[in-house]
Amino acid sequence: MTVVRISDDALALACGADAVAAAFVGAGCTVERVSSWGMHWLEPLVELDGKGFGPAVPGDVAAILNGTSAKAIGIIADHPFIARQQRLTFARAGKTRPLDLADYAATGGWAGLYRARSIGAPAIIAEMSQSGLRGRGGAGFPAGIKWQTVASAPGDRKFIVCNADEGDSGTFADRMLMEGDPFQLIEGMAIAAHAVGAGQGYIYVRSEYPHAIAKLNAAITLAAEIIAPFTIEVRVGAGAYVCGEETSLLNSIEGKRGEVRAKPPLPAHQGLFGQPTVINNVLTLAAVPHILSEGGAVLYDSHGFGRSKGTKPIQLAGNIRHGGVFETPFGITLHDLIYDIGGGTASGRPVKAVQVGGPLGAYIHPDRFDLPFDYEAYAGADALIGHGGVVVFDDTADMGKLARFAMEFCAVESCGKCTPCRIGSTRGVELIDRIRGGATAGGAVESLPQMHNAAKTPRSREADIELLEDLCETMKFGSLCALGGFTPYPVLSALRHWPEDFG
Amino acid sequence: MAYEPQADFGTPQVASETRVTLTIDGRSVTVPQGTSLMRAAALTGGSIPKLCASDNLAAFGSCRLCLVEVDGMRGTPASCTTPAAEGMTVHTQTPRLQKLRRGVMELYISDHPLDCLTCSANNDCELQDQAAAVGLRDVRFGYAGENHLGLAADTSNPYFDFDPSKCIACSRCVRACDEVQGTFALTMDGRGFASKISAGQAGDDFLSSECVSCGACVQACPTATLQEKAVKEIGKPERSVITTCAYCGVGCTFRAEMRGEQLVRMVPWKDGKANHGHSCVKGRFAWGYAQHKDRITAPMIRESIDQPWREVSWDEALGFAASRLQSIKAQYGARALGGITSSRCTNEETFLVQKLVRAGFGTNNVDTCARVCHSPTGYGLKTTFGTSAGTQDFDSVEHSDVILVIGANPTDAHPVFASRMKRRLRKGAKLIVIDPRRIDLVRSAHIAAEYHLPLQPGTNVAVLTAMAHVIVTEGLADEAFIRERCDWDEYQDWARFVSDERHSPEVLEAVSRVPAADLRAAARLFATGGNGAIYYGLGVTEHSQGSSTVMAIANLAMATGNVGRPGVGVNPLRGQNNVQGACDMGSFPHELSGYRHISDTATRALFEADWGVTLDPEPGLRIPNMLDAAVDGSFRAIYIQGEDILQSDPNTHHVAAGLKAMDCVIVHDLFLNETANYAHVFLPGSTFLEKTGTFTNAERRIQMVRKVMEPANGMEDWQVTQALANAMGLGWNYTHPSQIMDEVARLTPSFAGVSHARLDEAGSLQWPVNEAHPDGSPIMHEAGFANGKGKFVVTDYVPTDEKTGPRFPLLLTTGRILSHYNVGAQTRRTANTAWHPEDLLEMHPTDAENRGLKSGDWTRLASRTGETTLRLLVTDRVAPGVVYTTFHHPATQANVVTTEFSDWATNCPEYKVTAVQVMASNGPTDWQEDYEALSARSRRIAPEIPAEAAE
Amino acid sequence: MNRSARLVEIVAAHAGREGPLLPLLHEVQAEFGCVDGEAEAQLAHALNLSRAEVHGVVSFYHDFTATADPRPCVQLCRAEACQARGVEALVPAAQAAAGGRVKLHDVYCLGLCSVGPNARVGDQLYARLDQGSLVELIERA
Amino acid sequence: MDVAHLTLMANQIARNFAVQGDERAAAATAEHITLFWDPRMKAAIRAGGGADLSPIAAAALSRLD
Repeated sequence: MTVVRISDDALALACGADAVAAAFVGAGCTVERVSSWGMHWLEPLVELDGKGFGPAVPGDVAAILNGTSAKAIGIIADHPFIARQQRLTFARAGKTRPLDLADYAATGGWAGLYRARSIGAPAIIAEMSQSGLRGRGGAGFPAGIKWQTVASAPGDRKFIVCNADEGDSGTFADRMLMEGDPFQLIEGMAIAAHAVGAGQGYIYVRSEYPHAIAKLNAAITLAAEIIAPFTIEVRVGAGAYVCGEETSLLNSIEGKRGEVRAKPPLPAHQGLFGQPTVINNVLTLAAVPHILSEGGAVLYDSHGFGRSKGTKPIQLAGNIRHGGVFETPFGITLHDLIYDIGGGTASGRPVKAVQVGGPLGAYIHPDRFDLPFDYEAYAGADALIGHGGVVVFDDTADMGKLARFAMEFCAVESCGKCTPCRIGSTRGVELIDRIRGGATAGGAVESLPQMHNAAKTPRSREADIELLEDLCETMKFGSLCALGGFTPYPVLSALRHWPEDFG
Repeated sequence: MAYEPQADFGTPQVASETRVTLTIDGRSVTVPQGTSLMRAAALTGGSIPKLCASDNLAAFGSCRLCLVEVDGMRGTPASCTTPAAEGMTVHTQTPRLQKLRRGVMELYISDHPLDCLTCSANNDCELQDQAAAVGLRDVRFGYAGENHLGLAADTSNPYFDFDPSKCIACSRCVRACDEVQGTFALTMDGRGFASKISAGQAGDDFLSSECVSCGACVQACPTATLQEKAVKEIGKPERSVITTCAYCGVGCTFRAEMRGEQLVRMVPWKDGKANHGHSCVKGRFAWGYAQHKDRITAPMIRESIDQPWREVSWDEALGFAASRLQSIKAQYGARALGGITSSRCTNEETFLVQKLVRAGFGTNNVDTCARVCHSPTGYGLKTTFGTSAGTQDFDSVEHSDVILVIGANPTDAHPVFASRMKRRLRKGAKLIVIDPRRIDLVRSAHIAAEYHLPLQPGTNVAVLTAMAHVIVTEGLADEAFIRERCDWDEYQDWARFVSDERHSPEVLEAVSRVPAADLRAAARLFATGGNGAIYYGLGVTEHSQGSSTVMAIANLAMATGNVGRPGVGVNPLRGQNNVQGACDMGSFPHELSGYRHISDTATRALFEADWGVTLDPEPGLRIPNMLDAAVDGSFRAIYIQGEDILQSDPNTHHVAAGLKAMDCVIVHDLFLNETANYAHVFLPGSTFLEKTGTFTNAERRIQMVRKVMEPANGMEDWQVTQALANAMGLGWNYTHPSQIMDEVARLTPSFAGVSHARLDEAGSLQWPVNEAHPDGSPIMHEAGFANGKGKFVVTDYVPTDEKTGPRFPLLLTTGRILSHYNVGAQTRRTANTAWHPEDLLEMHPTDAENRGLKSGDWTRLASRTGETTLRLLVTDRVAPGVVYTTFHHPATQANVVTTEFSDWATNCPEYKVTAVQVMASNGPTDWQEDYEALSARSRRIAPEIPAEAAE
Repeated sequence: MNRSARLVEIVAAHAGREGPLLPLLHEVQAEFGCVDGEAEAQLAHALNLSRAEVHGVVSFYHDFTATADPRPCVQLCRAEACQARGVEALVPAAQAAAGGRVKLHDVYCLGLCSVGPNARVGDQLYARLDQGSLVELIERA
Repeated sequence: MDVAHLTLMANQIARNFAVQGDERAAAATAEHITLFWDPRMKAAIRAGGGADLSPIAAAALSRLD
């Protein structure tokens, strides 16, 4: 019996994997549905005896089976896109069936949890600190310190919350991990629970990820006995980007409006339901089993660049030929990512800009493609790594329009609590329109004689650009959370590098 | 006091022993740990711009005007949410901050009307102040952008308007409703730029929402978005006077904000120790009765009650009254005269009325409306604890772990205290409710009673005895406390009594209908759940066993060691603003001020020496006995200050007969009330806004009432009483109420340290105030009980004689609702009628179904005493077999059906238990029609003398 | 079974949860196509919240709607990665195809950012859309 | 004064003290009436003949002098 492996990852499904799988079944094959290797341009990717074929359509079945397919890519594991990676978090990608406990155990699953239980809470936290793992959600806060804070905070109950509200455009690593290797996340949460003394965990997943939700629910049921007495519940978001901000996420789980909370108090002291709470991103928690396996912490620490330790699953997206997830130690340059690994744009046109770090990340000009992937280096360049999404734009992109979109996105997704974000984003959209449409005079109201203090002369483009810069400063330093606070990054970077796109 | 808003420190005070010292703009300041930078800055006299912060609300951090720079910290943290830390160096005014703040303000004003000069909040607007503070000169965005300027105003609330176009989305109103009031009636609707405040759901306006119109949102609003209609009509106040509310026994203090002689608004005073800056719909808004056209401002007399009234001069009215009183006294003796003091009037006025009766009339026939509400409290607590008053201050509830509410409906009758209690409950205290009706506290947003024991009306003693049974038999009593603080022998007698199997919850379930398991669980919780506090109201006292129930409560508190420290105690929730004070002032026929029996020779001698008279050593008549004696012919004249006994006392027919039998009824009141239908002399009274004196609230807190405006009738009530006394030749010469308080202090040990001057200085004092307690006594019985040892009293459950039967199968119990007060004389003359235009009869769906009745139907409510009609509300708030109504409207005359049964010890009427039948009706009863005709007839004022100008 | 009774069942099914409002709202939205005022009030009562609070939550999240829309819904991703892959050029044709029959709903990111433009219909995802396949998708919806 | 009503009142007081035993209850009832009743009430009930008085109430009244 011929065994064919095809991913059941949402992206593979969106690209038609089910039809391909059905065709192989029709041809008498046994089809194993596995996780995705993360080479998205090849999905649906068919694996037969370690060799890959893709992107496959049902009509390719006969050729693949008889060895004549032009879509053959050779041994998948040897493909340069895979071979160049240092996969820790995504070590199982493409190789295991996501909901198969035997597959998971056979690939080192639960070793970290069992070891964690044997070494005890203080040692777990010590190893976490030693590994240098920083939060993968964007802020890059050292996970060991956070856990230590929760462990020593007084509280009747403690919680582990996994932030799986992956809303940034250009990111999908969380989704792939949840769909492809859910036990790894569950194991990471169970270790965290053991470390801080938590009894209950929540995974907050955005409602845009129905497949991840289904996989997680199934995996939690399967793993319930292994992680007991710790329990995990999936909570589904409801269409609010801002709930990726940790405090609004907590409010959302509590059944409240997803408004951002002021900090302090930190969630580590007063988090979910007012109790000490570890809140970490999917990839942070998924890195934990590896770190807690024998020698894992030292190994993890040995990877990376400066204070950015370990590996980072970078997501290559947008107008790129070879899109997908690329896990690598920190330090790689954008140039290498986009050209060597990504193969340039999908359209074949020149790269104009790259947005790193989601909708709140700066647009990076090709002049700066030498920037190494590293928290501090990006911060120094007024940019951010965020969740590691890299979205490539070709030369047809209108950077003025994208700057406007950044403000518009902020306006659509603002929780409305703080003034700079609530009003500023809407004014930002209007102002960019005004600048791009050619500066206009003050409105009818302003020209009334009663409006004595208002400017009577038409506002110049320069004045409006200055106002946009002032607005960005107000939002950046005045906003309560990163939504309003970081929206100026894409806006100002676009304005700085592509002023000609602003009319 | 000039008009200036009270200082706002931005964030609440923090109670911490640890102090930190930091530097703000070069000034060193030391504050409790956890204090916000904003508050710390305010304490140095600085002022950081702010809009969303207020010191009665938790820091929120949304407006972003209060950003500061802190050495060594990244960015510009909000000062409201950043706690002060040792050694911090903070800068609140830097060019960078100024630019940021101006940027924020520029955004605000880009979405705000520009009509400051015609705005009702002009010069009283925090947005305006902050725009000025940050130096905003131009809004560079222009005014053509998206905005909220076209949103329609919601004018549904009778007292305030909501204009969303002026809203800055600071959420202060929402937070005030949540945190301060605890109703959660408001929310932010939508999100982002579209965020807007919503009262309730999409289809709601303020009136239809869950809003209880406490006004906390209006007070919290920094703009004109939520604004009193009165401010819109009149303008900004120019001066303010701190005074005390004349509604319930909570005793809220307010700033009466005035424009000339016109009251503009009542703003709760943040320094008020009873209310801490909060209010309810009555105190805050329902003051319009003071200027109502029904106010009578000229004295009137008539020879007999079938004649129309004649307006006369004060001299003529007082002379007429005095001569009638004197001739009756001459003919029938002093004991034919009597008086009723008002629990609505000041301590000083009350003291004068009882002095007039005792020293002037020469009799102890003086009583007060406490007779019909809290007289059992006086008897019961005096017997057990030695003092006729509650043991705690309101702040005590912050320290309670288990709160037992029995026979009280605080959210309706004592709303400001209820908000405090709810806040404590939201923070984790457990609640037990013993009430026949599912009051709001049993279950309302974020509040849920651990146990609700829905007892059969009239079985309080049975339930409390069963609780005591559980506590004693399960070994949960606090023996150490009892041995140290109480009489051990009496405890053992009591413990033996309650331990008897016939007092077990299982046996008594047949009587009380309270499931035994619930009762046991509730008893265990109360005994073992930490600090246990008991709050009770008229559902305890207004029964045949009222005094027994009060003593049973006291027994329970002592048995569980819950007396003498914060968080515990026995807390009567007093109905009227000064019912505590009226009792303190010697309004009862058997005792002089300070609860000293009239038969005590030494006490009498003290008064006799001071007053220069001889006092009758025998107790006088209580109100119901006065009416009995009137029918009997031995009681013939009465002076009633500020009470409407016809409407408020039970068995209206009997009250009417008593009044009708008298030769001289003098009513001293604001309005021609129902009792005045039977009066011969009407002396116009003054409102609390028009007088100076003191009220004493339910926590024994004596607070100043200050004259806000001149009395409409030309005299404060104490002056009228003095004038009547002088018309009788008594030669009194008080020139200021403070002299009356000095006399009280001189004659009353528990008031020895009280004077107006001390009250002005201290804000308020809780009696006893004397050498042992120079600053008053927030908590009583801390070291020992007033009479040495706490006394356990065996309280047998003696069922009432009022029984249901085939003809009267239902039990009627009565109560209050939030928007009205007592007989409604005031609140019915305000827009509060928007919430409760009539009294309704509540009935369980099963009982309604059996009678074929539905909500809105006219029903006939009949008892053995009488009958009335009112409309029905079908609800499962009441248990099957129980019906409930309020008594706020004279048209309903709920007391036509109540009986003459009363508390065995004090004759406090049994309002809470009446056997009734309810059936369909098609209109008012004969009595209601006759009464309406009588009312109209008795209120005629002679045509030859012009009545007060209409409108 | 009437709506009110069904709501009671839904509430009961989530009885063990702490902070159950969002899961409840999802289920109500799925079952009735909306969370209207009546449902808000009933949930408020069941959870011991105020009506205002529940309304505040419902109105905050884009997944919940006050009225039901019986039309089929096609969610089209308009976020940056799909913009980079040309989604904006497809919008006019998509709108024309949707007309009044299909609800064309903007969504910001479906997590398929390397294979856009992407759309979602129910729980089905579609990637690598061009004008033809998007229009066909809308017409089939 | 209405003697029937006064009798009812006296009996009610007596009934509530009854739990203390006849002797103590009579004393307590007497004391209560002394402390809280107006002279004409006391006079009227004593003049009323005590037909419907409970034994404790009757014993109490006999102590009043």
